[in-house]
Amino acid sequence: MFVIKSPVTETKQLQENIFLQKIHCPEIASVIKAGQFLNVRVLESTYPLLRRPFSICDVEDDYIYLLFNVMGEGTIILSHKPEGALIDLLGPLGKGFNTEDDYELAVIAAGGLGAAPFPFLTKELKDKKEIKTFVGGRSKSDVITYGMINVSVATDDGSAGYKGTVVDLMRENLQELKSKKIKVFACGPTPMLRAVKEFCVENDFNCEVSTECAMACGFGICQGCPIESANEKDKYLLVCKDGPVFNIKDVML
Amino acid sequence: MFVIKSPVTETKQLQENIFLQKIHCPEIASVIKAGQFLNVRVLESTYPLLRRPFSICDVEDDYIYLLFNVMGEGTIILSHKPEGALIDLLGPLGKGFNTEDDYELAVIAAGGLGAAPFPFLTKELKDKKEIKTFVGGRSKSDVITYGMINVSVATDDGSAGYKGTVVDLMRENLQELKSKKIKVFACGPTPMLRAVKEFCVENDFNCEVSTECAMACGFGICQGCPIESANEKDKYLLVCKDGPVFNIKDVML
Amino acid sequence: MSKVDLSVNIGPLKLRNPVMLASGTVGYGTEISEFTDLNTIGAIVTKSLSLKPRKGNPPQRIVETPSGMLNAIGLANVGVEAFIKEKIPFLKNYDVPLICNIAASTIEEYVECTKILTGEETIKAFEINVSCPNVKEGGLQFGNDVKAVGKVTEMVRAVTDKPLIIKLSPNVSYIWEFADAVKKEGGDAVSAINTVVGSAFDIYTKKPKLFNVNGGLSGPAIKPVAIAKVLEISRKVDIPVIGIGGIMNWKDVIEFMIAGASAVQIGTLNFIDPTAAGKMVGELEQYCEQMNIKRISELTASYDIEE
Amino acid sequence: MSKVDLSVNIGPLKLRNPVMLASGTVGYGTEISEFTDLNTIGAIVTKSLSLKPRKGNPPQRIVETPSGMLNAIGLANVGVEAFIKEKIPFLKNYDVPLICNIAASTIEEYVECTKILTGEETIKAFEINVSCPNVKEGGLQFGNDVKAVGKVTEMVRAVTDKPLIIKLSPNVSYIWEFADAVKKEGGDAVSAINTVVGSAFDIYTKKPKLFNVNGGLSGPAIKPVAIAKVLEISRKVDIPVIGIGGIMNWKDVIEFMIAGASAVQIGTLNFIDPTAAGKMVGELEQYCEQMNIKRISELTASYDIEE
Ligand SMILES: Cc1cc2nc3c(=O)[nH]c(=O)nc-3n(C[C@H](O)[C@H](O)[C@H](O)COP(=O)(O)OP(=O)(O)OC[C@H]3O[C@@H](n4cnc5c(N)ncnc54)[C@H](O)[C@@H]3O)c2cc1C
Ligand SMILES: Cc1cc2nc3c(=O)[nH]c(=O)nc-3n(C[C@H](O)[C@H](O)[C@H](O)COP(=O)(O)OP(=O)(O)OC[C@H]3O[C@@H](n4cnc5c(N)ncnc54)[C@H](O)[C@@H]3O)c2cc1C
Ligand SMILES: Cc1cc2nc3c(=O)[nH]c(=O)nc-3n(C[C@H](O)[C@H](O)[C@H](O)COP(=O)(O)O)c2cc1C
Ligand SMILES: Cc1cc2nc3c(=O)[nH]c(=O)nc-3n(C[C@H](O)[C@H](O)[C@H](O)COP(=O)(O)O)c2cc1C
Ligand code: FES
Ligand code: FES
Repeated sequence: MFVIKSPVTETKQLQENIFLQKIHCPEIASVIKAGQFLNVRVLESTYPLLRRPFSICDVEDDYIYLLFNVMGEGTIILSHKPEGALIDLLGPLGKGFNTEDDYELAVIAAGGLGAAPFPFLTKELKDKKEIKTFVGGRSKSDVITYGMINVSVATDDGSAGYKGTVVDLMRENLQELKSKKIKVFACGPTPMLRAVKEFCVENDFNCEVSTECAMACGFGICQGCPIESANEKDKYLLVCKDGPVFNIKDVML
Repeated sequence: MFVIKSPVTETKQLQENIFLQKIHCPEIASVIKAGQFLNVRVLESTYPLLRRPFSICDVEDDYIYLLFNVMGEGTIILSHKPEGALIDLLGPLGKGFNTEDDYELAVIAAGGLGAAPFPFLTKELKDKKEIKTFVGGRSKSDVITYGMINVSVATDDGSAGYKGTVVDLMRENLQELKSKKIKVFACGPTPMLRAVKEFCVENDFNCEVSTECAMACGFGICQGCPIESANEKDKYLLVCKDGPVFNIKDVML
Repeated sequence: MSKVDLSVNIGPLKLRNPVMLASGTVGYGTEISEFTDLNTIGAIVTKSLSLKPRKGNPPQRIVETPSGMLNAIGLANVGVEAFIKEKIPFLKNYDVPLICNIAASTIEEYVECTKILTGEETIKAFEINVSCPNVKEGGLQFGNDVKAVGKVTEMVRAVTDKPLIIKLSPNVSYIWEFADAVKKEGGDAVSAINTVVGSAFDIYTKKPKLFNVNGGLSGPAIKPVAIAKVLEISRKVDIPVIGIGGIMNWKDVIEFMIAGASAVQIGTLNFIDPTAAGKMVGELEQYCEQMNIKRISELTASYDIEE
Repeated sequence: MSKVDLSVNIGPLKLRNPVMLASGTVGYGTEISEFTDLNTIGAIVTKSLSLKPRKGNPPQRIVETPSGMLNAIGLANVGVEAFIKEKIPFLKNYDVPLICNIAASTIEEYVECTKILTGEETIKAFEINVSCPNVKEGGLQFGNDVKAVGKVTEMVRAVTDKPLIIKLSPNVSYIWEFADAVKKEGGDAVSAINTVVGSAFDIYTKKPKLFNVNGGLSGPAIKPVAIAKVLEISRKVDIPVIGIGGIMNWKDVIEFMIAGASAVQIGTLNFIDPTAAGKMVGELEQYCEQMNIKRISELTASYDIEE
């Protein structure tokens, strides 16, 4: 783990409200894994006080990428960082995706900003496994396909691709998914993750989800980010340390 | 009085730590007088929470100038404002210098950042009165002569001009000062203002000083900026509203 | 005409909207009237008035803190008499409910001030400041003593028929006990909260930054504390609450109302943006429309808490 | 060797420097040890331990506020037994004084925990948390009741000879009364302050942002409050004070010491910069050198206040 100030080298507006930020940070680039995250201090100030967690979106040589949408004060400030500005990174944090299991087809399911960790996962997987990606959003402008391959799109309002949720779309493709040994990797809002879990349990698919939770520290010292364990009664796991990626068998969503 | 967001058009580093900022603000430029000030919100954030008061340094057509040194969080942020950034100004505030009195020679005495209001005062006076300016600082690098005319310099360490305080230097020039009907305009740290007051009382010089005080509002509603009245016993005046410029006869320094 | 009814009742006091200007943060209305049309806001509360004029504390009176500020003004005010002569005439020009805030060192002084002021037609209600932490000889003991607060309420109640609001100190173990005492003694409402006691030192001179040593912390830093206090009163005592503390925008107003406030007061924000309070009224209306709320008063204590 | 003596005494407890890590903000030291060399800091205080493991509150447990945060963790901890078995062995690797913080729902539980732990050689002192506002069945009544705090001190004192620190709640009218009770009952020091009660609501769902409704406010927002509390105790009661609340840098440490603290604890800052506490020690030394201070302990209660 590092606490390190690294320079922003590029901030690109991918879509309305959605930014891709490139940061020169060889220390983290060389060790981080898909599904892990960074906790970012956007200003050296007492407001915003806490760091903001962001998934690692991609890694390219000595550079790392964050993909974020502008939510509030923190992400506004981040989106305005000029080239060369230093940002204070804490990471790599958490457990990433387990890509080593026994499966042929990696099925990626992303809802909205849930796309963030998948460009890097795609890169890690693409020489080893077949990949099929399902991306959903409320509307066309929420759909992020950056850095992903073999993508099918679903939108709630039908403005792009299939009309319905990303899980509806996966259901439509059930036969194809059943034809291979698959593992599902999902990230998105909690209601979506619940639907993914239900779908995977029904069909006995192995599945990992990347979860979210309000965080203070991001590395296990504040106990701020509980998620209910599915295995042990009356026990919480920590999203930041035990996750953010969990096998759906291990947590209650 | 205006509360107005205006664009920074230039931020120039005059000396180490000292910045001159040009702002396009016709509303304020057209009405503000030398010695008045603005209360500036440096960020739309809760930190820093309060506005920061700055004298009007100069006015040029639709533009106003602030001269400031980097003290803490607020001035750091201000000094980093890129061209085009909007800053939130409240003003014009307070009472400016009274230039209308009966005198031939305007004697300006500035200590350190006390130079701030004088480029504008010089501009207001130079066609009407003779001007003699005394500028002091601890050391050469603290001496600001920007926008002033007919300047004599004093430094505590003798690294530029006369070795001694600005008031010592005025004392050296006492004969010249006594030869005309003069009015002294002074701005600088409180110990300097006290020395100026003493000097002017001794010699029966008419004198106005620009004072400073921690402020919250800047326009008379918080009662945060008291200065003892010299005329009424047990009464405070407000630096922001009754000042910041006072005749030395009217306040206890 | 708007589809949303923004009016609120604070006991017998009816306001056109819930946005009031807090005591000590708008003087007597003169300066702020240049920025905010007083006719558009809910009410204005005067700087605390005492029987005689008060000079206030020597400087330094103000210290900035992270997302907050400390003040130790020392209740500088013109006194009741000058207020009537010099300040009320200006306020008569506006159609805005005027609430007189009173601070005193003894119960007798509270009563005396109220007696003098209650005859003034322009004054629509009283807010009794039992909680100013800056006056050494008075204030604090009242604010921290349930019996004294009850007593002040009772005695002032006896000399005025106008709506009577008691402004409570947050610097106590259980604020609801104070609200309860106010209710029992016939007070119409409570304001919560006044400032939180705080202090700061200069690390080079080792002197307190405020001449008075302690000051009152206000601003967004204290908002969570104020919300908790309003909620505590709202859940325990059946009395209207005016929510105060760190309001920076219309969202904060809504949050206070949800937590139990019938109306709110804007304090420190007036120093930072003297136009803000006036602008909020329209934004509150928009929120109500968006949320399909017909009367803003429905929001009061509308918290959804699982028991 | 440094020219400045950074060591401090908190009653019988001697620390190599005044910078401690606060309870609940460093777990049991494992994670923070990756960032800060524990051998360089003054002491480490464990997350509050209870007799049995505690699951803690459901999410959401954390809310950010202006220059602060609310937490309602609900004292999630591994329990005394697992602490001894699983956590102490790791801490034995370091030469850092270990202070065990204990939270309980009854006086008996406090006593029981202390009895079990006092035999552990690694534990150098106890800090009794009487003030955690998040545990509904316990905690709060102790923290707000002078007699209960006195009683807990007395009972725990009876079962341990190790230095005994009582961590006080700021949510009371007069914190010095609590410090006084601790002193009378044989406590060696007090820690001030624990978090300030606060709350926050979502304006669209009208639900409290924290599952627990109320939480504890920490971070720079509360620093002025903490300074005032430390000063209050320091001026009224002759007992060592550990200053806590909103420390963000070495300057804040000095400020707390001037206001009366013998040592300090770093809390929320550990979440933001887990390397900060370690770095401060050198900066404190520089300040002392610059100010010509031979022993940092001279700073304690060195405030220059005109009476
Ligand atoms: C492990 C993890 C990975 C993430 N990865 C990404 C990513 O790659 N791209 C992206 O755009 N966003 C991501 N997020 C969400 C991102 O952290 C928030 O959008 C961001 O904190 C918003 O900050 P803000 O100041 O702009 O918004 P504000 O709304 O002003 O502030 C956000 C506040 O809410 C809290 N908060 C943050 N997330 C949550 C939450 N899920 N539930 C409740 N409170 C929360 C924060 O602690 C903060 O105090 C991730 C979150 C987590 C936990
Ligand atoms: C009427 C007036 C005119 C001024 N004009 C100028 C000018 O033209 N150029 C310039 O460089 N500076 C000027 N100053 C001083 C300037 O306001 C401060 O330097 C500035 O506020 C520093 O802000 P900061 O955030 O950088 O520093 P910080 O030290 O981080 O913060 C300053 C804090 O101290 C308070 N403060 C500000 N001034 C004082 C004071 N005199 N005594 C005690 N506390 C104070 C502020 O309220 C603020 O909270 C003026 C001050 C006043 C009152
Ligand atoms: C500079 C200042 C002066 C104040 N003076 C008074 C006062 O005279 N009487 C009073 O009842 N409250 C006074 N207050 C308290 C405010 O009315 C309000 O209760 C408090 O500031 C919290 O609200 P805020 O955070 O919005 O400022 C004062 C507050 C400030 C900041
Ligand atoms: C997330 C969190 C958990 C805490 N848990 C405990 C605890 O278990 N026991 C305790 O005595 N104090 C606990 N505290 C209080 C801190 O030890 C400290 O008193 C408080 O946070 C103020 O200091 P700070 O502003 O530096 O954080 C906790 C604080 C936070 C922020
Ligand atoms: S965010 Fe602090 S423990 Fe997970
Ligand atoms: S700064 Fe508010 S009255 Fe002067």
